[in-house]
Amino acid sequence: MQELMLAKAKELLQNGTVNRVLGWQAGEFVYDITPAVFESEQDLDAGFVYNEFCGNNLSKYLIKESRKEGKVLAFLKPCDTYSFNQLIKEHRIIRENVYVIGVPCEGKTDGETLKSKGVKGILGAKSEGDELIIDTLYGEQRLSKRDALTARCLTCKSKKHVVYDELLGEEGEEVPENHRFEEVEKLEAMTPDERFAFWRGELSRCIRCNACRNVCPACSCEKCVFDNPASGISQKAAADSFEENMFHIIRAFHVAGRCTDCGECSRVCPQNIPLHLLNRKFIKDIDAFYGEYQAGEDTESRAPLTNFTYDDVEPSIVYKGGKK
Amino acid sequence: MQDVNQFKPKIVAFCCNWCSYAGADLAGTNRLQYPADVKIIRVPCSCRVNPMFILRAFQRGADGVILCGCHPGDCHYTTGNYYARRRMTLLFSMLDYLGIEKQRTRVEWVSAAEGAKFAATMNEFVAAVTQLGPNKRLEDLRCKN
Amino acid sequence: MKKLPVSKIQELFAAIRAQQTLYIPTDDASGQARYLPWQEGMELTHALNTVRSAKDFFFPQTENLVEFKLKGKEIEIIDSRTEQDDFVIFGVRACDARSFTILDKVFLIDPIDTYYKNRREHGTVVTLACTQPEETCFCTTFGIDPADPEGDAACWIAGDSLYLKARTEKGEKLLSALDNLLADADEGEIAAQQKATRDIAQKLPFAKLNLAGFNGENLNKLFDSKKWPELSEACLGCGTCTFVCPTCQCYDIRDFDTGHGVKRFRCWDSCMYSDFTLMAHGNSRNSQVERFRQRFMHKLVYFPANNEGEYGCVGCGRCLAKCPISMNIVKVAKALEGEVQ
Amino acid sequence: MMQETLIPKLGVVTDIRIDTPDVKTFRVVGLDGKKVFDHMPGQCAMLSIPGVGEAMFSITSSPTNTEFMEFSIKKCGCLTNWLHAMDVGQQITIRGPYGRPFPVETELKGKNLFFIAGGIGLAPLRSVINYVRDNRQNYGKIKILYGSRSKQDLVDYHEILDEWMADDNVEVYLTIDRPQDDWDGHVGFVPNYVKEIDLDLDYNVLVCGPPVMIKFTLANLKELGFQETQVYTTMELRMKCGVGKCGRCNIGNKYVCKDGPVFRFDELDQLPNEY
Repeated sequence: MQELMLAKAKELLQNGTVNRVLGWQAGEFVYDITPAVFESEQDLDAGFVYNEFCGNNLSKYLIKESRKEGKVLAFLKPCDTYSFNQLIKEHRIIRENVYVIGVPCEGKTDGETLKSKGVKGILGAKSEGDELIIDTLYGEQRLSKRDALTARCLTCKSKKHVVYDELLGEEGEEVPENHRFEEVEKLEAMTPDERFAFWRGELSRCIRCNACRNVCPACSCEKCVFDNPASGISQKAAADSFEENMFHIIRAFHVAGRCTDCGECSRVCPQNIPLHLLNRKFIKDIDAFYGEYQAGEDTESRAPLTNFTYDDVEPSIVYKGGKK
Repeated sequence: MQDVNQFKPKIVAFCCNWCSYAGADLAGTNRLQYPADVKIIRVPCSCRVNPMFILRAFQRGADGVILCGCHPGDCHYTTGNYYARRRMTLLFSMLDYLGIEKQRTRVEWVSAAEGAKFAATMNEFVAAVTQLGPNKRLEDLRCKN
Repeated sequence: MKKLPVSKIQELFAAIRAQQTLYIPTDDASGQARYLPWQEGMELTHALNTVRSAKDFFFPQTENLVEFKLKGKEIEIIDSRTEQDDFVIFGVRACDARSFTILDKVFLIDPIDTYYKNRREHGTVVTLACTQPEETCFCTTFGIDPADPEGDAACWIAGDSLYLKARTEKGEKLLSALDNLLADADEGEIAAQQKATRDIAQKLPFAKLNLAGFNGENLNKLFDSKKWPELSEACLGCGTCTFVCPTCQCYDIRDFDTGHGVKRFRCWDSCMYSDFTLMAHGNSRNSQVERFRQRFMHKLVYFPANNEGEYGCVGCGRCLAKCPISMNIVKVAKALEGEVQ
Repeated sequence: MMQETLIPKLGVVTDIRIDTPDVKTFRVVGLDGKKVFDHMPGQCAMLSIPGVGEAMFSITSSPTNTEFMEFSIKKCGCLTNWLHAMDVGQQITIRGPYGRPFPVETELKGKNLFFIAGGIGLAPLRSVINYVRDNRQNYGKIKILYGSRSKQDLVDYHEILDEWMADDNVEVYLTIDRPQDDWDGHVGFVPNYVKEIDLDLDYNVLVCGPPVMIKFTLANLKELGFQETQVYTTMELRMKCGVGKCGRCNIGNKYVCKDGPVFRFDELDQLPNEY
């Protein structure tokens, strides 16, 4: 696939269709891939890469890139295309300046996931059939590709692109049986005390690095409420348990109905807080209360929170239960 | 004799200017009793209240927060309360998900003519929150003592 | 040098705990390695290092500096600090141990930061030599020997024994209080283990990282490098690298209005944040290129220029593992290498 | 007891003078009515209103004033707005003095001095000017060039008229940007006026003002033949701690709060261009 993409990128650069290419750049290890903009064929040859470690969602970079001169080629994975569509809907990306090529994705892995499976001292990795053969400082290790998948890819909602100008490889299928709300349901089944203890344990680890916010394609405000000193929130101080709750509730709320469930927030969290469980709760509630809605599926529909019907459920459904 | 240590909850009530605030006013002029610990904050419309208002009220010492607005369909701005309804439903559900007692938050639609409903709602809400005890799960320790 | 069987490590912890608070790196409920106060039965983590660095012990993420009460035009200043109790941090890795030396060079130079000093004086650092360095480790670049860590006392696990050696007065005091648990040992007993670790350290991908040209003399040359825009292109402007870094020490001072007074606290800050240098009249570092440059220039150039060549990095590898876009100090150093050699 | 750098002292504002539409000068003493601390010209202090903010301000009064300190403050942000709104008798917190002063007792001693200030840039220089005037025997000739947008924007106009201009040992040149009915003095920008003044090169120059003014003034001074080693300025960046630890006023390997705010231009030249 990488060769195919490379050839395509070079061709489009050469014939002047695009001026730049947004893709992934190889790092020092096999897994430390950095999003990068390539301006020439030499650049592409020097570092362009696409493999099972290219997990970064590139769509948010297009806000900046589509405002530069000329046209940019963006390689988007299926889940990235949802974010892309959502950003188009919110008028954040200038569509004419982007040439989208959909690339297939079989699920991604990353260094952290491999390490959580007990792999130490990763020097390199190659895929062989269904297995990932990892060369480490302490010998070779084999991991089935399924086991190496990141948590978000295990509950992938769709391998099908919702938008592209051109598609490379075969189009994938939606995954209706994705079980992505299972963890949310598990939490819902707990008692409030258990839930409180669970979230306290998770959120108390937050170091307020703002990585979840900054990576999120839905968090594209010019100035975030948390950057406003007058908002009364200590943006970078995990000063009190209240501040942690406040930050995460508001962060999730601000993307409610716009979150495409790309999972970047949980991926980047240095403390491995399962932030996607907050977003998914909102998605699940929206589905249940206002009908199925997938953000980023189209560029036309109204987001659930900027919409209503006359017979919406009453908030009392939460504290009294059932009454629709 | 009344127990001096008895817990008296602090309640913040966001009331929309056009209906509920007038409803509260009516409750007052009709000499209807409701606890003095209900602090009313007047807002132009129920949809002026964003989730941060609710959370901030808890941070600053509220034990319960209630939002009152015009009945759906009666909004002075036509549709404001419909948006507020969705917003609060999702927020309350999230608070419950985080293990925060769901009885501490509430939305009621109170018209300008419903002074009695206002007083009754407040009495009922205060009673419910009194039973829960002080807010511990959404408090800011720095604001205590 | 002293030793005790590894199987008796819980007894050792209990004996330390009997005298003062003991923190050890352990796996928390979610399986992450972090320092927690030791309680009976708590085991050392198997992870190489904690996710967060150990700088929290001396420079916590947030701390109250002073409180104020306001009444009309009058202000009352209340110093609400309390004296720190003695505590022991056990199992600090060589890189984190060196980070304390670097933080000392910031906080203990005139004018001394009394908050930091208070904690530093009451803390005893017990280090633990590494046995299985990871690919992200590059502490040897900074002259740190993972097999022979600094600290008030150092430990090694070799075979079935835990070896302990005091390095400072504080360390002596701690070990002498544990004397009845410990047997005498010979330095030779850990030599094989040390050699094994050093051999691995030699084979690490970044063992030969070259920082030769990164010093005050090349300050402007490096600052003016054309590579910064490209390197910082994908930077998200989050504070992950800063907050997991054991040597990042920039902070913010803010006021919190509690409703009945004002608490002035300080908290970690990051030069990667857009409001770091924002003033009423503008911002001296307007784009992420400048903010990104600041962080790496500070660690690789400014700090050594002011501290006899000592870099503001200890090679712990946390930023390598945690950066959301995998851009890190090693990549920056390698990219800029050509500019100065 | 050890010096606590981050815990401030209390001061009280005993006088507020309205200098211009957006500049007020505040007189501050300790609660005991005495000066809170001694300083050297060019040094700064951290003033704060708890709950509003804390910021660095240069001390406008001369060290030779043993009774009180003064701060000339322009209204431009959150804290300064608050300060402008307060009344006499308000307590504030103060800590300092911070930074490296102008080298009035070393490099500048015995020299001819030429002060160039623009707008609120007079604030730090006023401290030096009055210090030098009070120790007149230690210095050579003194020239002061001060310009502002309009006559109303000249800070300390009365002190300039009544004291500096009345002093035979000091030459004062005033200018405003645009002509104005009640102004019969010089009109024009400060950098241009520098070239019009009869000046030999045997002067040390102290410049302070908006960044553009400093930039063009320096260029014109160089054109006249001045060396960078003769010219000093004082800088301003965001600061929080004041003691070179919090990291935000860092330029190259210098911290403005600790190694500055006073720099000689040849020193600034060594630093990366990030201010």
